Amino acid sequence: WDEPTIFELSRPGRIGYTLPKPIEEIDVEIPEKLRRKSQLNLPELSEPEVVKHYTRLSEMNYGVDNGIYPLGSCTMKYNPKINEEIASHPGVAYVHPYQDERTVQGALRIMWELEQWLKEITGMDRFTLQPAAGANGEFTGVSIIRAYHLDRGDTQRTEMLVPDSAHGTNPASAAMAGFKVVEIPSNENGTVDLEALENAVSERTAGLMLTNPNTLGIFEDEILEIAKIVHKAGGLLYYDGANLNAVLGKIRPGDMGFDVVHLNLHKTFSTPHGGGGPGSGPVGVKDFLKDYLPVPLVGYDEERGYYLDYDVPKSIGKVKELYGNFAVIVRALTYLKIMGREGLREVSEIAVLNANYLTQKLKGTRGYELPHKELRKHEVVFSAEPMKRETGVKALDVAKRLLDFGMHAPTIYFPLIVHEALMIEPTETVSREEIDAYVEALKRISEEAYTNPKVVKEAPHNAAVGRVDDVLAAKKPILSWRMYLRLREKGEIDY
Amino acid sequence: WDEPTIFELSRPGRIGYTLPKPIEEIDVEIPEKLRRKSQLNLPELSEPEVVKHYTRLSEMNYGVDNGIYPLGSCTMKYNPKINEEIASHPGVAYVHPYQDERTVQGALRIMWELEQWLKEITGMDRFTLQPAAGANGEFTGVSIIRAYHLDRGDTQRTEMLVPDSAHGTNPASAAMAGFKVVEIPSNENGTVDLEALENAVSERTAGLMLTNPNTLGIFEDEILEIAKIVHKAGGLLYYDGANLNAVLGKIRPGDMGFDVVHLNLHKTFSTPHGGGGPGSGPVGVKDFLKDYLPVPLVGYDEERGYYLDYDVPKSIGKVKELYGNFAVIVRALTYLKIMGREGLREVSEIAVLNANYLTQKLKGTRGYELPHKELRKHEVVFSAEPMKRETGVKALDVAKRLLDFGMHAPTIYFPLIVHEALMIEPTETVSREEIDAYVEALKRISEEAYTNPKVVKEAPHNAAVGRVDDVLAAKKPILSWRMYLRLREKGEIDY
Amino acid sequence: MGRHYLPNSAHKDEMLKEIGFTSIEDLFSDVPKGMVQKFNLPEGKSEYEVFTELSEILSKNKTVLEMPSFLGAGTYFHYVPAHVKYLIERSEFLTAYTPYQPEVSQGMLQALFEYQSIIAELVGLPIVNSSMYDWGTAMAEAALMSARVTRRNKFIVPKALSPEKKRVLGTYTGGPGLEIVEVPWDERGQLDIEKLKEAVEGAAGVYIEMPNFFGLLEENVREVGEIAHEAGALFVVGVDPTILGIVEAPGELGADVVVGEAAYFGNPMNFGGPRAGIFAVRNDKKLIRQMPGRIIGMTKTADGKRDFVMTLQTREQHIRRAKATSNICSNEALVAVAAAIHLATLGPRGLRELGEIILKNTAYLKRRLGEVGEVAFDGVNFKDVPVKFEVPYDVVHERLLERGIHGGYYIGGHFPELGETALFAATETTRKEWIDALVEALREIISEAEL
Amino acid sequence: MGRHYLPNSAHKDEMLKEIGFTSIEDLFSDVPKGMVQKFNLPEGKSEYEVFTELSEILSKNKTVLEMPSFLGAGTYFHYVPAHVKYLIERSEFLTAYTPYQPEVSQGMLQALFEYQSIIAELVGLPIVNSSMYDWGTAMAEAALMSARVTRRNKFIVPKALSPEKKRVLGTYTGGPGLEIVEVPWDERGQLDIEKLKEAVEGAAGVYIEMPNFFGLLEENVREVGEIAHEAGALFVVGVDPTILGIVEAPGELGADVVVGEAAYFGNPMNFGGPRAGIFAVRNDKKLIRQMPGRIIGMTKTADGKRDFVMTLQTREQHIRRAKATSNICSNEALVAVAAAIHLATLGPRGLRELGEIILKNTAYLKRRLGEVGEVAFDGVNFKDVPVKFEVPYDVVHERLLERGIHGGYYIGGHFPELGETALFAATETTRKEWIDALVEALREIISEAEL
Repeated sequence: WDEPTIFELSRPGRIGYTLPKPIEEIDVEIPEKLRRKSQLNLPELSEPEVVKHYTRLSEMNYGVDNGIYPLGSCTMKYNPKINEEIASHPGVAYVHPYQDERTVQGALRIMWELEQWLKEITGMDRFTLQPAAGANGEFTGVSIIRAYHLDRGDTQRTEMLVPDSAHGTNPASAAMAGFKVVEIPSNENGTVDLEALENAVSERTAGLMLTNPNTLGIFEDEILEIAKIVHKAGGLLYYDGANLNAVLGKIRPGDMGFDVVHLNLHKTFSTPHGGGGPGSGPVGVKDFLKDYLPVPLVGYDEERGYYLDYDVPKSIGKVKELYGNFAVIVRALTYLKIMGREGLREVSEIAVLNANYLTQKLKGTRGYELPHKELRKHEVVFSAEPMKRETGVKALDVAKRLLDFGMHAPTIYFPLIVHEALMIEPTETVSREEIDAYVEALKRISEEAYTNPKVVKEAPHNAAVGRVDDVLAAKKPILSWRMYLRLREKGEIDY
Repeated sequence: WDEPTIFELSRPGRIGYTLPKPIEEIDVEIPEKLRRKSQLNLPELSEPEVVKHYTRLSEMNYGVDNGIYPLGSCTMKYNPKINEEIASHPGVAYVHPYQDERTVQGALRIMWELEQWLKEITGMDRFTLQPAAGANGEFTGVSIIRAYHLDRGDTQRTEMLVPDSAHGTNPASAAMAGFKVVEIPSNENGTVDLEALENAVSERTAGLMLTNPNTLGIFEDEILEIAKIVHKAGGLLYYDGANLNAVLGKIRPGDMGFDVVHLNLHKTFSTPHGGGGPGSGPVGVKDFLKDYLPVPLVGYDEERGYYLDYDVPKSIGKVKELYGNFAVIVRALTYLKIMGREGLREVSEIAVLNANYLTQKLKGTRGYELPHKELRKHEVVFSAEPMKRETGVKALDVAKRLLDFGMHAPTIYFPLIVHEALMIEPTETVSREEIDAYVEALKRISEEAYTNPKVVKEAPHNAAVGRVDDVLAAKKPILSWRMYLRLREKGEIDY
Repeated sequence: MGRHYLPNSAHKDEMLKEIGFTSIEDLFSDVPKGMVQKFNLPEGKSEYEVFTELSEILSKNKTVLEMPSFLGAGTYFHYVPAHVKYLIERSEFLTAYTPYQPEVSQGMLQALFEYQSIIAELVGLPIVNSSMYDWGTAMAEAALMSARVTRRNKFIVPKALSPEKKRVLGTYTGGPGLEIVEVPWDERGQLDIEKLKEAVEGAAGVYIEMPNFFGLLEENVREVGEIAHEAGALFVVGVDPTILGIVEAPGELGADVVVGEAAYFGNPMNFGGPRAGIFAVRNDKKLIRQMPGRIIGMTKTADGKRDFVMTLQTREQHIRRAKATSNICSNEALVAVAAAIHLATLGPRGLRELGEIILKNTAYLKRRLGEVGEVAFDGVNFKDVPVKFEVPYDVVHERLLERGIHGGYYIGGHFPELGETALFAATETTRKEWIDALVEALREIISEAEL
Repeated sequence: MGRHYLPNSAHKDEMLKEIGFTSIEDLFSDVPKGMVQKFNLPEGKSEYEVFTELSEILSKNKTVLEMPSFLGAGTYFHYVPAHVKYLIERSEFLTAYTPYQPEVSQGMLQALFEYQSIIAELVGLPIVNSSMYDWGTAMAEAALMSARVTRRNKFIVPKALSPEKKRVLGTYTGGPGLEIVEVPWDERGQLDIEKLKEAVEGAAGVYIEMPNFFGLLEENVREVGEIAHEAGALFVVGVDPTILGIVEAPGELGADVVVGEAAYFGNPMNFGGPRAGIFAVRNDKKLIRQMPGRIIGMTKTADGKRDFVMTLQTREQHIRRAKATSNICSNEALVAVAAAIHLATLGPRGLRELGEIILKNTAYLKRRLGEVGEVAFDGVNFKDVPVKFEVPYDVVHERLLERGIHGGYYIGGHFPELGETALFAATETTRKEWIDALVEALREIISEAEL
């Protein structure tokens, strides 16, 4: 349905707030030239109206609790409610980050404990919890690699190697840290082409950023060779933890040869994605890199208890203010304590089982092609290229049509090396029936594509709104209500 | 949409729970004849499935946060979220009712404070917070009246007077307390017929149960005469607080002559209705009745602090276990403290303004008749009798058609003295635009009734389901999944 | 204050004008002169101030998270999984009312139907209403219903019954004038069968609990039912449903009516309320017609789709008024839904496991308490264990509290024949270290007292 | 443990069989031998155990509800209305991801568009992205963007800048090799205009804050902007948005880019995170093209209905990869929505009132602290007040803590020229009795120290 914007719901004079009185009615003069004179066009609503508005908006949004959400690469697993309950403890919300460490022993202990779990899970020796998200973690990691080389006087290492199947954040983060990005092609198996890698490494190589399993959901089975090649050239190996859910509790990036790892607490560790954030992207390093981590680290000694350790001599500095997304960290630790050793292992096993179950069930359906190997880890990438060729129905259309079945679409058009990619990651928290229904829907769409392609191309038909015109959005940007009003006034838009 | 029952979602072997281990693996033998042998056919689901199921069910339900909910007599006002936040304090949830009073001073103080507010609001001298709901409060109140007469040796007072416009709970509660119910007719103004009342009172009169304003939303303007007549006959005056929202903070039942009052915290005092409960129905009495109140009361003295007072010599006993719906009580006190004196008065003023605004805007619309007086308090009852007569469209059809506009229906077919009643109570927390839209919808339905009655009679068309067959439900009762399976097996049903 | 909840507060004058009034007082012109009052109440405060004020007041409560507690006697500290709390706080459930309009209330209707269905499986009777206020009022209504069904007016209960429930029963049955007869316990704490036989004649109903007030499993439930039935009385069983994974469903043991407390699932203690009373009956038209409370039924829409609706409303007060089977209107729907969600989460295995854990924890508590006091009866205990001390219990209680432990519920006042006895309770939340600390403390207290 | 989150845990064998595998290990046959490990981690626990364990750990934090605290310096105790918290916890918002499929994500898209729109009104610039990680990273990205836009590599900041932000800026600008130049404050704690003029040549951007790190309103914002513009630099203003009801929008004062902290609205302190960085620019194609972060735009559907979608994605990493305007992917959407809901609740009057209350409470704090210490600068303070003591601040801090009061944030370490100075902060949540107790305690502490 339609919900007006909050500006349209506004009526002059309504109030939705209460505020305590000031301590004393002291007159404070704001310098004339600073005093606000421009209009403050904020909406005016009562609390019941605010609540109804956002309740209705929420009902126009699809989340993990609404059904299957197999958005590849995003690990949209169930977010346990106990995480939320713990995160709403007053000891989380009402604590100031600059409090004397004796008054925040609980918070520091939680950070310290999480670090211990993550170390064992990744095979790394030290962690920072500061990064706010995966990409922030990547930036942290590559900055550490940069600092390491520079610290050793190795100033020529300006190139970061990135496979062509990598997440876009990898090259972007490397570039942000000042590296030149060198792309490594994949081989016919969908994994890193060793020969190309051999040719690419040199004394300019700072490192290689790798996801394993990679974004095709395929395990880089030559990982030990890859590590050898990069290390031998003097580079370091960076692990993009976006796909850790495939090997959680079974295989450690540290054992694969990685020197730096970032994790996504909002993917692997069940913290909610919040419609785009907050996430949390801890970064772990092998011992020889720990002096480069951001400050502060969390330390513990018996006398002092838990403390913030700013004594990191070669630290890269800070990658965000303060200590990280603490409210997310608390949720992840809650999850870990509930799952435990065996639970974590079962997570990856079932995530992988579910993905392969889906792969095998869907495989052979007309119009969808399964490129590269059959054996996948936690996700699989099909190509709708044959369907597009034969019927004109694109991956985008398939995605939109899935919405009509009350299901969320897969990630589409990524990784770039697969044409018309449909990247499906069911995760371990969906049931077999949900996977079966998803496969059924994809099969039905295939049938429709070959018999009645219009119905697919014009999808969605049952979603909150019809297909959204994103080309228009970019051509005629309307990025705030203020812009909208101006454009309407000028008669430039009719919506 | 369709959501299967939780039994249908069940799959053998799934688990959704975690439990701590027992302290020790002690073998305890349950006597053979008590051991469970019958099948325990509970659903088996994982937590994510449980969460999805109930999330989807919730989205198939209409609450106050979804839009206007002008269910007459129910005061479906906005339920402030701060009430919920306070009620979720560990000091509410994790407290045992038998704890030593020194360890529950907070809880007792909250009950004590609420009593002080309610006393001033009603003009009563003492309150019990024990009743779980309005009807439980009515039963408490009439039981007190009964105890009072008996205590005075006045054993002949077996009749309880109840106006014909009263809530059904009034006669039911009186009957439950052992009274014979005598119905008092209304006059042409919709108020108590004084002559009929004079004729009805006698030495058998235990009391009169009255709502003021009454269920038509009309203020009983002869209330002082009514009180005089009843009191003169030796009866007591009982105030049904269902409609207190009309006079909150402006007029006290005590000042109208009432001796006993029950309130509905879930109506007037903004606590949520929970899909039918929990409510809370405190009962207040004038001083001369306080010795009959249920035990325990909450007392305070400086030395002891707050305490539970079981020393109520003539107490009627208990009307429910323990002390009342404490988690509801906390919410009501939160509301009162935020509103304060002026806020409460504005509540009733705007509730009354909204109802009269709606009345005047709707008045004169073809098919709807406004019986009795025009001036209403917090609610108004229209009659769809002309519409039914002229088009065949009934109040029920109007109600169902409103659902199509995304609005909740009024209370219908109540009070019984108005034919085809539409009992509309907007409450003070809806906006003018919501009332305008409601009136518009009712007007449009009137138009439809006179031009295209079918669309109204077959409504709803846009609700989660089409019109529900409640006659079939009563004719072929299916009251549990177990019954359903049995009937299906026998081939007695096809749904 | 409070204007933030009142959208039209800013528009009063315009609205009045639009409908031909000039002031708010015009709307109250029918109120007798002088009746409108200025109230002596505090001024409103900001949400922040009320939040801090009430948080501070509530922090004065010592919770069972901060202090080991062994209180039970009808209220137990069970853990409520977080998702249960989250789900019932969704405003579509929380802020709705009784589902009078089924087409926009299918969510609550189905959830309540599922509650009824789950309880039906637990108790072994197919007809369950969608909740009473609590176990006590459910039992009292069962007594009234027994009288209506049998047209008799005697109701038999165990003497070993919670004082709460006795007083509720007394109040409810006072008006109609039912006679309540108490049957004592035997030397093993079980309902005295011989005494029951003496009392049963002319009874409308016989009530028994599992476990009983002393936490003991009543071993002769089936026999009690047979005695009741032979005398033409209804057999009413009150049950703590957390036991029903391991103990036979009362319906299978002959119960005509089962009552109990649903809030032991899915709901915290909340200082005693809200709760939700279970009320279930046999599939017998006579019983169904006399049953109190709301009932949700399955039916179908005009186009044949299965759905849910309130049904059998002709028993209820809003239709039948003075002749209704009960006055109940608002019930405890949300509490019941919370219980159902918790039970759906437990499933058959979880419920069985829960029962076993409680049984074992109770056994551990009992064994350890036996070291320092006298366990009053022989038998199998579930949650509650009555323990008698040589030292006056108020002294024991006081000394325990000083040590930061909350002891049991003293029952010597209600049952003087038991002397200095208190009920100590365990559940799945009870920790070993709490019990060990309790026993240690009791040992000290007793030896101090002996000095 | 954890199987309650894993519906297929019970079906592994059947599923494997159905797809032609015999064991889970088959699915990992591509993993090099020996790489699969047994981990040295604790066993899983029940939800109840984890709940109590973590609750106990968190209770070891002393919250600002239990202890008057005067900490500010970039993190402030503002009250979050309960409905804001409730709304963002609705799982449709909470558990969704970036709205890649707009047709089923209109709720989050519209909420974020509204956030952008509300911030646009506050800061006086029409283009706002849908959040950065926090103020610090937003500022750092503004520095990088300034460099891209101007093709220069010097960025000018006040010396009086939070050490947090300085370090973030240093890390972000290290790779691209930006030069960061600090301009000192003058004797009134204001940015030294003369020094700025000396430094500005060749600058990519000039950054200033309102209020500045000392809590002072920078009086010459407009002039600073003019100086920047004259030198061909972008003018970047960092703002605490809670001041924008009473202080002019930076966009109106000449800012090209505005950054700030959105989490001051609608979000608790959370020990420092999550936050949400404001990032806004002028309606200038060159700036928009170089802007980091997600942006939501309004568009229409095929049938002409207005709706919302992520737009201008060609700036972003998933399209442009190494040439993206930033690497940001996950942002702080929910934090931003919470801020928007809070701001929609406040409205223009509430925001103005909030600003005035903070201004007055700060003035009270400042006046009272002036009685016991030396307020470092003349001027108008908002929230933070720097106060210098005769007694070493660590002693003051220790003695305050002993009295259950948490003092201010010591800045003498970062700015040795200020000596024993700490920032004390007030907001609308600060209570008179806290300040009075603080001043009383300080008086005692100082006189003790003088003995």
